[in-house]
Amino acid sequence: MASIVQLNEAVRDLVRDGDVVALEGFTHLIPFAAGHEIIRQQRRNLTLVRMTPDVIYDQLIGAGCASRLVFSWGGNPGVGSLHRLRDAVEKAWPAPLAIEEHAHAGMAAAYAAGASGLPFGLLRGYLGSDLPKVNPNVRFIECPFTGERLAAVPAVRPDVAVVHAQKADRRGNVLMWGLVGVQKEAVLAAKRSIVTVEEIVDDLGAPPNAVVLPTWVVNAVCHVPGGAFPSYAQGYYARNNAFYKQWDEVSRDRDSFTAWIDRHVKGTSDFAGFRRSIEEAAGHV
Amino acid sequence: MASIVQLNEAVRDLVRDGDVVALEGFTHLIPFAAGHEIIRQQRRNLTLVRMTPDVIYDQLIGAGCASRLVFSWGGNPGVGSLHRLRDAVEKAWPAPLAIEEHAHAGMAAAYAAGASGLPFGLLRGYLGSDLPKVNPNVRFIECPFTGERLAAVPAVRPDVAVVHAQKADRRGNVLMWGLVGVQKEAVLAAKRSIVTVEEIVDDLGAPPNAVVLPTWVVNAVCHVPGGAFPSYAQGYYARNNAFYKQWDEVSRDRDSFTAWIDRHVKGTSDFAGFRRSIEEAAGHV
Amino acid sequence: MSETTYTSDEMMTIAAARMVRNGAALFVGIGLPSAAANLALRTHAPDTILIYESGTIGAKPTVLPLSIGDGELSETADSVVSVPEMFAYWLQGGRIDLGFLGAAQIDRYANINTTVIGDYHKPKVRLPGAGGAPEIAASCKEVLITLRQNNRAFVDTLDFVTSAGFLTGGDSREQLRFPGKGPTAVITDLGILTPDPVTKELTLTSIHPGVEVEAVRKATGWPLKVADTLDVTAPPTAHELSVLRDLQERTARAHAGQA
Amino acid sequence: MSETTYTSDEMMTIAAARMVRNGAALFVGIGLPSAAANLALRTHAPDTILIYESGTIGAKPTVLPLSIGDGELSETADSVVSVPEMFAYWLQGGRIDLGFLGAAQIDRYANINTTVIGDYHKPKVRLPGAGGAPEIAASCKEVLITLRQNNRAFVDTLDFVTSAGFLTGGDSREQLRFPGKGPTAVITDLGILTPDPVTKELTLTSIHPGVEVEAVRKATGWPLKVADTLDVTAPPTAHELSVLRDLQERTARAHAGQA
Repeated sequence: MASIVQLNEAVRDLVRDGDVVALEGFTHLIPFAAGHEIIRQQRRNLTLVRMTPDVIYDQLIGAGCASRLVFSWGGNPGVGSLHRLRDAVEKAWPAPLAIEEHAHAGMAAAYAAGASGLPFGLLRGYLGSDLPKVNPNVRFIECPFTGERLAAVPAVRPDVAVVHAQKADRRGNVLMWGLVGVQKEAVLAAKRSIVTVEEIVDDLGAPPNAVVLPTWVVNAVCHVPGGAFPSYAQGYYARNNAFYKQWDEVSRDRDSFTAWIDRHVKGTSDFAGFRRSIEEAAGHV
Repeated sequence: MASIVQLNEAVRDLVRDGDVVALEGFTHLIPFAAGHEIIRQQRRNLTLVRMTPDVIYDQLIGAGCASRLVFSWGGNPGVGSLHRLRDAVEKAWPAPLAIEEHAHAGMAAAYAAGASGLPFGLLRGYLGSDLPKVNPNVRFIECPFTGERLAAVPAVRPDVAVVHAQKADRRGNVLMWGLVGVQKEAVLAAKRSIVTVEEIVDDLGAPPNAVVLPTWVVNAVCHVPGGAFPSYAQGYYARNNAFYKQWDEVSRDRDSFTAWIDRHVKGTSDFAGFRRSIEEAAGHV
Repeated sequence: MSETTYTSDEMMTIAAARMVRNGAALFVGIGLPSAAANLALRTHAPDTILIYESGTIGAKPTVLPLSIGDGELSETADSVVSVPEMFAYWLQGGRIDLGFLGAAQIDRYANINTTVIGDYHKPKVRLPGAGGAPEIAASCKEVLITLRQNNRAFVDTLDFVTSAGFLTGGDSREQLRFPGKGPTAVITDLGILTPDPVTKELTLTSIHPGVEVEAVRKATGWPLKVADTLDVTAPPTAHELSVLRDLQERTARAHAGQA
Repeated sequence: MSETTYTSDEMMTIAAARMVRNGAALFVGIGLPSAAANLALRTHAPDTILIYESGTIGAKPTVLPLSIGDGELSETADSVVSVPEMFAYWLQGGRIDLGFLGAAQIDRYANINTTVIGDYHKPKVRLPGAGGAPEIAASCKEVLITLRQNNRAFVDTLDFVTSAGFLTGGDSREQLRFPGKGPTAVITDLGILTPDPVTKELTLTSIHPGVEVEAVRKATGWPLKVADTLDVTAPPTAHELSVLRDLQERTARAHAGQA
């Protein structure tokens, strides 16, 4: 059974230095609030897993939380590079960042394998790509029936999965809809899980065959309205494309990045405080 | 793009003697009408694939359509044995029936592999079971990362998949809900597919993340209201448990089975005729 | 408490229901296991999560389902998933606390047969087959088995091992690295058998009220081990019986109503 | 028809859009491919099925998405599936007719690099990486690639092969038993290159109006093969241009509106 707790308590109790942590959400429902709380609590040496490390991982990496990244596409969607990710990979700032790089198909298979209790994910993948040359975790096996050569990747098995969803009920059952990415797989593959939600309601009102995480596979449910900002929560608010574009400026330079994190994330006590701080700053421009 | 056609045309055009055919539906949405049409058109030497061969496969087997059965549980759910299946396996009546027998987990993995374009399905399965001793299509492979021993089963790749769903729209997009079994996998694994539906509507009105088969993965959509009888279609009609119980009597004996099939299936021209024939018979008892 | 009469089947179902820990995620086979699981849900274990292989998670049926996929299961479930997801993410994923199985035959190491009586290729009786049982038996953290005890069912040697219990006993299950620890009890209409901690041989550890040990031995196709201190199963309480009978009456009415 | 002015980027997008067969199931990368695909949908190919790796099948966006998972994609889709399902059942399952990719670097055999400029372990420029591209390139029945042509992008030797085209040319792709037949055209701001039927080397087969062959050679980091009979790409029609510009204006307005 999930506990319904404050986000700072959930991160304090469930995310530990050195953990393998997957914050998932494919463009939609990205758990920004939870990522910020990990920065505030200054977790270190995390292995960050995510198919599409975008702005939230840029922030975690720039803030020095990570020592390793497992991923398949790292960019600011529709904008360009992630400058903090590049600075860590290219110049080891603020700390060296080891990378394990996949293709999306491999990461998706690895999450599904993790959720399925299998040691590896199987795919027709990486054919002709140089990725297996730089990633020893891409291997090849033979089909025992046809002799075909297929790719294998180790299952993703995070210590903690963190996702954002639209709704939970008071028992901690979680409902999400729209683009659901690999969120269900991440939670089911992980040892522990945190779900932030837009709303806590009496009755989920889930349509048939909806994507539901039953309360007994979740550790903590945290009520954080707007917690996916600047990404979006379908049915609640749209993607803040302007934020993503502005991030390109903020993150380009180490000093402006650090000032931003210090002021808006470390200088606030929770996500509501972060949102007020961002709005104030915008008002003064 | 799916064609919206009569069921007898769909079976005529898409189901051929000697085909591998999967009629799926896990208790719910079992495509009885389509099964009857295959009997009426006297298809022969079919390899029938289905996780849970129940009354519809008992009818197809008893009517002499099948020479091989791939399955994981063959019974009349909640009632007992399938007498026609047993007679075929035990006494080769009306024809010998070769069987390839799996566990549900293996069949589910085999369908998913078929839908995924993989030559085999991977699972932690068949551990300690005698099934691999009698089924050479259960093999074992080693994990290239951990050395663990895992089971492998060949992908299911039917020539034709046949399923029943609640709704299609006029373009042939299909919506189903409730217990959806392996229907989506069966259709995506198959070379050709037939979907019978309760209703054809202007707008599917599908909720987010619903189970939808887009028109371009379906060959034929056929409007057959009640086409899952005596199984059920959630939102339309309940399971006719009495029919399943009566089937035990009808099917116990070769002659009573043959008389029933001749009168109600071969003696009628379509599923509506079958339903009237059954009701008349009930009225005279 | 007043004297209550009850059948041996009622005793079996009630004894099996009592083994369900409240709050457990329970993978339920149809028939006797389903009756016991639904009784548990209505008595001491209201937070039990009933999971049927048809895809329903957290089903709350008001009557006993006739099939593993009755409409009421999916209409009352917290979540309904596809069958491949059920087997991959939920069962194989290690999410299930307790598997609840029936059987046609069982041996002293709680291996079970639901496939065939006689030779596989020349069967005397062709049974329905494996269904979900081999992986339920392998992957659930713990397994309960319930069936009626007689020497056609409790046999010295299985005609076919469909689903593994403790294989040949001792550490033979551990050596094959099964994810789950295997059967912890077999509940019959005569008593309760549990595996010996070392040899894993099923041992009669509780006998239902009014049953003689000799009768249990006669109903067992191997020389049955009996615990030194044999418990007597507590008889059904009036509450247990009334809940079970009420459930069965409602079930009979509901299933008769469709024709 | 009156003379119309247009940019080389517009010519590229329009030429790429024209390659889309109406009714095709099209797996779309973000950026140039997405613009071309959406243009096709609004001109000659209204029944094209747009598929984005975020999970949307049959998306019908009214503006160009900024990200691969904009809300409008899922709100307008015929079906929204999980990312593992998208890659397993739809892409790997062989359901996609046409993959539409961009690239940072391309070589003469249409292999592409979206991973790194310079050495992988000491990168000069770290690019976003593979995303869905290696399996889009491998599994779609056919692949189109669109990018601007210059000799930093069109290189003799890739720094990294992210996604395979024709590998080392000839039958080297067939020997690895790729499910799909590979790139059928590379559409740039200067012209259209297609693989030689035998050697698979990219050959300039169409040149956009007003572009000199010599300029295309200079923009290519290898000795470019030019077809004996070189087509001139039909210039954008007024209709194509107006639909494209309208789409881009609406897109700019929609994306500026959120702050």
